[in-house]
Amino acid sequence: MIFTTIVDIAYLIGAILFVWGLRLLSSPDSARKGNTLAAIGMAIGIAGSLCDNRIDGEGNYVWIAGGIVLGATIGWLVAKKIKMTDMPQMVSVFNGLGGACAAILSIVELSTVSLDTGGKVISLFALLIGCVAFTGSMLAYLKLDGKIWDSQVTWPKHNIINQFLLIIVLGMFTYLAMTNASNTLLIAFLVLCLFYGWSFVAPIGGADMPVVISLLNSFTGLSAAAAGLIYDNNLMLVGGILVGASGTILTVLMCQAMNRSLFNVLIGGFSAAGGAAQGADDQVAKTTSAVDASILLYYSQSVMFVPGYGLAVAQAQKALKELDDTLEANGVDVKYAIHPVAGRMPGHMNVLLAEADVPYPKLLDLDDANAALPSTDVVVIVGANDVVNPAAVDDPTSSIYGMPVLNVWDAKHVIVLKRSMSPGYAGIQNQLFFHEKTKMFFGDAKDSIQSLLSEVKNL
Amino acid sequence: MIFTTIVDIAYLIGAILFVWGLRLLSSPDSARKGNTLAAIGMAIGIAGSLCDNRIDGEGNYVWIAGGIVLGATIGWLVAKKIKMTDMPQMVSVFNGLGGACAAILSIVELSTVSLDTGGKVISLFALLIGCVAFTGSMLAYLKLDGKIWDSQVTWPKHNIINQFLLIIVLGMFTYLAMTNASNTLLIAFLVLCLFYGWSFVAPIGGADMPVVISLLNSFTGLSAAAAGLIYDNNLMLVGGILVGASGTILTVLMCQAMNRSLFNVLIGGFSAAGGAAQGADDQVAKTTSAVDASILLYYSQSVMFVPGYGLAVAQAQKALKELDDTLEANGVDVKYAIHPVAGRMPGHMNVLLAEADVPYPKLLDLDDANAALPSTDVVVIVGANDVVNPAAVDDPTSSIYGMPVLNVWDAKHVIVLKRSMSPGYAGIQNQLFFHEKTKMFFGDAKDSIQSLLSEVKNL
Amino acid sequence: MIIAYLKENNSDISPIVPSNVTKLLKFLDEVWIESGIGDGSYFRDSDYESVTIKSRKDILSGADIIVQISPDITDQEYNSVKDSAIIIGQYAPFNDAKIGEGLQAKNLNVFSLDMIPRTSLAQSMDVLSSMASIAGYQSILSALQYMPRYMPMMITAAGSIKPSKVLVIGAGVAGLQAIATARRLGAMVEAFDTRAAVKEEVQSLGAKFVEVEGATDDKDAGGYAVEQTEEYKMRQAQLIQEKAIASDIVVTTAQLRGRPAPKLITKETVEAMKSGSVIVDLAASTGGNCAICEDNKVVDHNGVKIIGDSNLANRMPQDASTLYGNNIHNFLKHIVRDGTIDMNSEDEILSKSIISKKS
Amino acid sequence: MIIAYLKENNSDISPIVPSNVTKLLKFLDEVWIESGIGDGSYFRDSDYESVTIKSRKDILSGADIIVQISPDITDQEYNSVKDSAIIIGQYAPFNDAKIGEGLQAKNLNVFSLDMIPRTSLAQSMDVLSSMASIAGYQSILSALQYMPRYMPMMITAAGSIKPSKVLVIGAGVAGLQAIATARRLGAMVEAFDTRAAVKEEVQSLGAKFVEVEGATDDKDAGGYAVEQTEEYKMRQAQLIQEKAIASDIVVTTAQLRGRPAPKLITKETVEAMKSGSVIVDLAASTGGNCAICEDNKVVDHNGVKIIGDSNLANRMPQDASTLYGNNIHNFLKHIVRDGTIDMNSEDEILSKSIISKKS
Amino acid sequence: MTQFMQFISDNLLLIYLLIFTVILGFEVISKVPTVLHTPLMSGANAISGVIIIGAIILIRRSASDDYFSLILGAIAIALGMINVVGGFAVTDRMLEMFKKKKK
Amino acid sequence: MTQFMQFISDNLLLIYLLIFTVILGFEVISKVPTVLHTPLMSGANAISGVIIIGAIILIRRSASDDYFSLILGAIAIALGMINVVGGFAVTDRMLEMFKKKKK
Ligand SMILES: NC(=O)c1ccc[n+]([C@@H]2O[C@H](COP(=O)([O-])OP(=O)(O)OC[C@H]3O[C@@H](n4cnc5c(N)ncnc54)[C@H](OP(=O)(O)O)[C@@H]3O)[C@@H](O)[C@H]2O)c1
Ligand SMILES: NC(=O)c1ccc[n+]([C@@H]2O[C@H](COP(=O)([O-])OP(=O)(O)OC[C@H]3O[C@@H](n4cnc5c(N)ncnc54)[C@H](OP(=O)(O)O)[C@@H]3O)[C@@H](O)[C@H]2O)c1
Ligand SMILES: NC(=O)c1ccc[n+]([C@@H]2O[C@H](COP(=O)([O-])OP(=O)(O)OC[C@H]3O[C@@H](n4cnc5c(N)ncnc54)[C@H](O)[C@@H]3O)[C@@H](O)[C@H]2O)c1
Ligand SMILES: NC(=O)c1ccc[n+]([C@@H]2O[C@H](COP(=O)([O-])OP(=O)(O)OC[C@H]3O[C@@H](n4cnc5c(N)ncnc54)[C@H](O)[C@@H]3O)[C@@H](O)[C@H]2O)c1
Repeated sequence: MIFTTIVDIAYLIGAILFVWGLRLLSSPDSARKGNTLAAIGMAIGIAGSLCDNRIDGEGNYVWIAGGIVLGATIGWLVAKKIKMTDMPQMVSVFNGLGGACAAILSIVELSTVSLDTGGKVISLFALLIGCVAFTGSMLAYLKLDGKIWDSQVTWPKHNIINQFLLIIVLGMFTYLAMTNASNTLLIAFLVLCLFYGWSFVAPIGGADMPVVISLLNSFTGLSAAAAGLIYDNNLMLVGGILVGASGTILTVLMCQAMNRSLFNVLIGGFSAAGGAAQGADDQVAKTTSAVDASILLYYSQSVMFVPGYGLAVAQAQKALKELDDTLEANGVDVKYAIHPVAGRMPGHMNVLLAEADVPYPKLLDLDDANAALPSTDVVVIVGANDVVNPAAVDDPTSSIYGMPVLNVWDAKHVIVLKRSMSPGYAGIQNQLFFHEKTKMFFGDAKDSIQSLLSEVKNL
Repeated sequence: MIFTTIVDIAYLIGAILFVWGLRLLSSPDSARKGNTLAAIGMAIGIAGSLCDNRIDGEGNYVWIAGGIVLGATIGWLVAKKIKMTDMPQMVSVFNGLGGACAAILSIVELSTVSLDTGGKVISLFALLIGCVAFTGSMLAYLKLDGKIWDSQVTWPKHNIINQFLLIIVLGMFTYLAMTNASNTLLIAFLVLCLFYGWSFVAPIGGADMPVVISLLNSFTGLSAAAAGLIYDNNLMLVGGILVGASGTILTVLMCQAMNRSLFNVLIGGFSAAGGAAQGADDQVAKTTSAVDASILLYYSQSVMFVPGYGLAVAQAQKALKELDDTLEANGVDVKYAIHPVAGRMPGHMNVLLAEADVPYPKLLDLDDANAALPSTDVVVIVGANDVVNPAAVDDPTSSIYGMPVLNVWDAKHVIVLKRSMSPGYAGIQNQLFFHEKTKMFFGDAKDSIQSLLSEVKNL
Repeated sequence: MIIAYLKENNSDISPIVPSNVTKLLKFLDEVWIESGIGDGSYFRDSDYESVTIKSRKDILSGADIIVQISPDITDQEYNSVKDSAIIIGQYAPFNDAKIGEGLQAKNLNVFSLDMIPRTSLAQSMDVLSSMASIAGYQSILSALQYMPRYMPMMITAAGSIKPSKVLVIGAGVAGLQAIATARRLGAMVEAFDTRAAVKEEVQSLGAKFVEVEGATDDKDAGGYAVEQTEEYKMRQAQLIQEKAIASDIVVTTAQLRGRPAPKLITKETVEAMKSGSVIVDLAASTGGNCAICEDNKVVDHNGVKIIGDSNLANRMPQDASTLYGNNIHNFLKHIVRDGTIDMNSEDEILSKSIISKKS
Repeated sequence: MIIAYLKENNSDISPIVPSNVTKLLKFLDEVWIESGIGDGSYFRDSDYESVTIKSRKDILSGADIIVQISPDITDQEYNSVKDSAIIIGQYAPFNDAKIGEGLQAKNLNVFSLDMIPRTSLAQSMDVLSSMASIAGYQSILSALQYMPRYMPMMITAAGSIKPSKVLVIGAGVAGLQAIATARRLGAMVEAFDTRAAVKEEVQSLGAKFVEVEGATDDKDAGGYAVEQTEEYKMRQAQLIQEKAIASDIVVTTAQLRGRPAPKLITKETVEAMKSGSVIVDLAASTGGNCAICEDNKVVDHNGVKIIGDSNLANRMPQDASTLYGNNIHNFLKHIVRDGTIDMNSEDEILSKSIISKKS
Repeated sequence: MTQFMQFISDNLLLIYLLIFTVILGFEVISKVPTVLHTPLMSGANAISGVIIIGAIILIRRSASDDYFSLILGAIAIALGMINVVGGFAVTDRMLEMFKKKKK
Repeated sequence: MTQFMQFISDNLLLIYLLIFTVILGFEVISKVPTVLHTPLMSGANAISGVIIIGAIILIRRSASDDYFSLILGAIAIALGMINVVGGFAVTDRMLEMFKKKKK
């Protein structure tokens, strides 16, 4: 009895650690600790399940150990070897495997145990979403990894086919739940579900994959919860529900961050260019949010502000100085790159920055700035345009070709604060805005800086 | 059966509304809606309890109706009639009544039903904390309302007495829980608990009362939860626990906002001048917090800043301008009163404020400022001292007697930002700091203004 | 190629400063200067390393590129100039169309720096901008030399001093710099211009823009102002009258290329102004924006001082020389390709600044 | 009582401005002025309403209170002064102890405004402060009149100009104002003073305080500086030498009451400074802080200009007159009680500023 | 001990619920701005008036001649009701000031 | 219907727990900054690997000759373990960049 209770308490602690871990995971400072807590929770849970004396059976610990060692080794090696940039794909694969695990459990359950209707519903549910999570995640992985292109897996009227498939899936689900169906039918259902998962993800645009992965992740969570009901295990139940709920919210948040609705992502599909501004030649400029930009700034070593005429128009010099102060207080090295013709009169930027009391040694002129840029983490362009136009360097047809400009693209990241895509004084389009390192942050420079400031202060 | 389930669902909805209401209550935008949601939850819960068909008995609806009508009427009238400034006291009273209610229920339960040990423990717990919440809250009310002074209710070595009392209380608790004790003993316990509640609050400083009320409030929550266990009612249980938990966190947050620990508040107690600074002749200067000061500023019509040398030392001019801007954006009329000798050189304040781009028409000289002060809501003195010293007007022995000063005491409220009680250039004490209209806000002027600023922005 | 710099006789500004030399030698063979070229701008001959000191005569006859500020080469001297030589200076052909013809007649290669187009690319060679910028800064400082009052507001124990009011008419390069300088010193600044785009620029410096409705805009005039309608001029003159009367300092910079400067401050306006006020007229050389202005003089009209000075940069010769020298270096770097100058190049800067080409 | 103001002969500043008159008439019976008293400060006689214009002779013989700025009443004129008359001026008795005795010998009632104690209460009458404040402001402006470089930093297409460096020695009233003005114009400012308390004040204006360890403090000297030890002076002189050499403008304001000004800038220092730099010496009248300084002259020493001017307030006569006039009004309002002046009052301000009392 | 363990195992879901409710209570409040402290305290206080349900149950299941329970119960109801109604009403009044201005 | 109602009343605490867990899941995530989206997703994914407990239970209660269950179970364990171990490890690597600073 006492031992059982201890196992129960272990599960309880595991559940609390899950909650706590997730909570810590949602703030940059504590995220790593949160992950560790959740992992400890998982370890406790697994330990609990290994010695739970309510499970009567023959142990078969060898099988268990084999599975655990094999899985842990593979998981560990893959996680350590994978490149930083490939991580999102990997998460998708992991998630798919989790789904597969759920599907296997439900298949075994459905085919070996005789269940009441409730049990069948739950098991079928776990089977369905486990399968969808599995094949869906795998396709998401292939897409993200660039192994498969959208066009290779979509058919005409794909969305209608998907709706049709869904109806069949739900019909079989109901039938199987009501009757004691044969294993053959079960296998058919399994295959159908696997296929549906694939087809479900197929039409969704490559850029939207993270959203889909998050959604499939919350599916896996729900299947785990369902399995928790089947095996009467509170930890699985709570953990699964938690992941289901937070995964759903996370999916919604991710859509919001891209300025789209979930519906839009799933059905509207097909847009390879989520949340971007369209350039002249159908080029796409990426945008960023105050939060992302502020984190980038906060966790960087060196930041270079590039003020331009927009700084003067917005009268944002004092706000900029405050952002500077705040970043410096957090150990970021902040400099200002002053282009000789920035603004509308000689020394325009000097006047403004002196007014804001920016110490002179922080102001770099063109040559010093260009020397410093390659080792700069983040460049923030505050209402400048012509003075950071790469056309001056690489487009001999441009009217400013030959003018020395700030080579901001040498830095690791470029954030551009301006109100729109409209050109500067010289009236020419700026390719910098479409550069792979560049993120646009639209809005009046003063407002933008102030929102960056409050985000940085929140960190 | 169905009806019972409906009642259960009603309770469930009530519980969800409580959670949701509390959640909304914690953001200014939605707080009012949150309160309404919680109230709806309560109404649903009460309705549920009125028709819950699991309760068998004789109804006695007349008694119920009587109590409800009486209580609702009184509660409503009091809430509507009370002055804005008396609300914290009222919350304390309400809380006390809730505690009393819990105490009554447990007394009835303990004296009429025969309970097992578990039931007894729970009932005694509800009785204990209900009583403590009742008398404690009442004393808190009397203190806050200025009806009782700390010195009237404290004895020498009060904290030791309290610890002694606590031991007796716990001892009796254990005894009563173990045995089937007589009603007399029960009454003795009741009286003891009531007394302990009073004695518990007695030594705690007047300024700390809000913290204590919050703590007692979480006690009431716990007693409601205990009652929920007794009556096997999930809504009471969940609602009570919720209040218990959030009340505790709130208490901790309130302490943090005052820069003190809960332990310090409860045990360190005894500071008759909670958060106040001692003047030369045992005079007491009142202090204020960033929140209170910011609310005062935000909801006023007209604010006058009085800058002095401290503004220059703190280099707070830009922060001050930002506070000005933020207040103006919220419809507050902001002016600056510039005393001719403020600072350390002629025109010192002008130099600073020009640097911060304060428009000239906002600067009032001595005569204009003194004319405007009587119709000013709040004066914020930023590191000035000699130039606002009433001794120049009313103390013929003072070395500055006869010097024209800013008559800031003509305004409705005065907030003084400085680092300590130390005097200014002339080296003389300033009676303004002990003026009834004056609140001190200690700290470096720049830091203080920045905290005011962020609070105002939060509003 | 040999580049040679002539000493200015009417100005303290030098067309070359010591730091230019090494940079010039990167693409030119020799640098010659006239002795004492930097005297006015606090540079001694010895500060110029790696140059050859030559007489004016030698320079004229021996150099491939001859640089001067204002064109003071006499007709006789022109005859001694090398055949292929290129002369660089500020000829202001817009003021006198015959200048180009005269030079052409002498069959010379001449660049006029004041013809460099005002594009972003050419800004580093734009001497008009550099000098105008200094003039704007100095306009306020020279006004302060005469003003008997404080510029900033001062609330002191001995009384409160109101901040001075400064009115800037014409917010081009010089005007903007004047605005910035006056604002720095704590004045209340208002500014006028006929070009609508300037409004935002004026405000970006924290000054107030005084608007007269109905200005003819000029987007296509390449940055130079165009003449306005009569009715507009009248209403503007009225408003300026009012604003000027209320001002302690008035700075006027309104110029029209190749035309006399518009008269924007009348005699009556000056007479209605507070005694002790100062007007700085930067358009003095083309007749002045103020009716009573005299070029290169400080006129005292009933206690109001009118400073007529079109060459305020001369008040700050060292930095003026530095900027001027850099401008010329940048110009040369742009036009000299592989050691020669292609007079037939289609480059906008080069072709626009040529006012006479050897045939 | 009749108050009368004498016209200054050596200065443009007037001891009375038009706005003083009505305020004076509130507690005095008549206000007399000498004709042309406001000429230098841009006030005409007609601007002074409700005054009586009198000749100097009439004033001396008829007024109860005679106000002047610098004491230029001759011994002969003293004889014509009314018996009970009170004379107000700046006698600087700390520079010449015999002055008081002389006046006493003539049995006159004399207030010297420069003896008013420097307390918070007396600040509104403190002419030394008002004039020093103007001098500080003007010290930078007059330096700029000669400096051939930009004050603020300018990163322009024609090159980057570094901000000027300004060194202020002696951060009293004038020094602080000089700091503020230089900072406004965008200079990098450093300041020196022997009094420790000044450090915070200097920093409160955004300038850097250059510390020489070991200054003798002076808390009890009533705001005036005390003489420092030899060793300290040496180390200070060294540091100043270094800082001054790096500076474009040096402003010195260090004065010791009743003693010659300390020599803080040596000849060698001046010679090591950049050509074109400017030194403004406000202590010129007591010998100057700079070795080469001459009072009321601008000396050019190898391209470095040394402006010796102890009366820079005169460069801004109108506001100087306004402040001076207000100071005197405040002083009178303080000492005149019920229409008379009690020469035996124990009031600190009154008793300290009396330098001669009728026996 | 065994008894206690037994109790835990018997009421496992209840304990989960309690703990999760506590966490939820913490979580929901943890980021409240200081100005809302008082209204939040007041609102929480009104919710703690849920104890009134206990009083209703008490009276409903009392015998109609058990005046001890009935009277005390009615008093308890009245007190609880003051807490509930007064609490929510006062909170609402406090929160009125937040609607005055819009940013 | 009755059956369903019955189910609700029988599993009331479970339903409370589920709903509160869902609310908690929402609440805990609701204010996460965008940069943490991916690590959070990854962390949540690792937690969803809790399904492995099901696989363990499955094997433990299978007969030792029920190779169908055993083999599938072992595969399920392996897959789940990859999810768990890989998930937490990858998340940890992603989060490395955030540990740099302390306020
Ligand atoms: N320095 C001089 O002496 C001088 C004199 C005359 C001309 N110029 C010319 O001016 C140009 C200067 O280059 P620059 O990079 O400083 O400026 P720019 O190329 O004119 O670009 C300024 C940018 O600021 C943005 N902006 C304007 N108001 C803003 C606001 N309130 N908030 C945020 N962004 C705002 C505008 O984009 P949105 O509208 O999309 O916001 C615009 O693209 C050069 O071409 C130069 O040749 C210089
Ligand atoms: N204007 C002039 O020309 C001139 C010249 C010389 C002397 N004075 C004299 O200076 C005085 C000026 O009066 P005042 O009211 O401006 O100044 P004050 O009387 O000297 O008082 C300044 C106050 O600011 C506080 N303070 C200093 N640093 C601070 C910081 N970082 N943050 C917040 N508070 C700070 C100090 O209190 P804590 O230390 O407690 O913070 C001090 O009480 C007059 O007595 C005047 O006569 C004026
Ligand atoms: N592309 C570049 O980088 C660059 C370089 C230098 C100048 N510019 C542009 O060229 C413009 C002209 O420069 P500038 O300073 O040599 O101009 P300018 O000296 O020719 O004229 C000065 C100013 O006076 C104004 N003005 C003319 N008549 C007026 C009147 N009647 N009333 C009021 N104002 C009047 C003009 O609009 C102009 O702004 C500048 O504003 C600048 O934007 C551009
Ligand atoms: N109470 C008041 O309201 C009031 C009014 C006016 C002045 N004051 C005080 O009186 C002080 C003196 O004012 P002042 O401007 O007339 O002083 P000052 O003209 O006598 O001297 C100017 C400054 O030079 C400094 N100095 C002297 N010898 C020096 C040396 N060897 N090296 C460097 N610095 C040296 C002095 O310390 C002083 O700060 C002021 O700082 C002020 O605080 C107070």
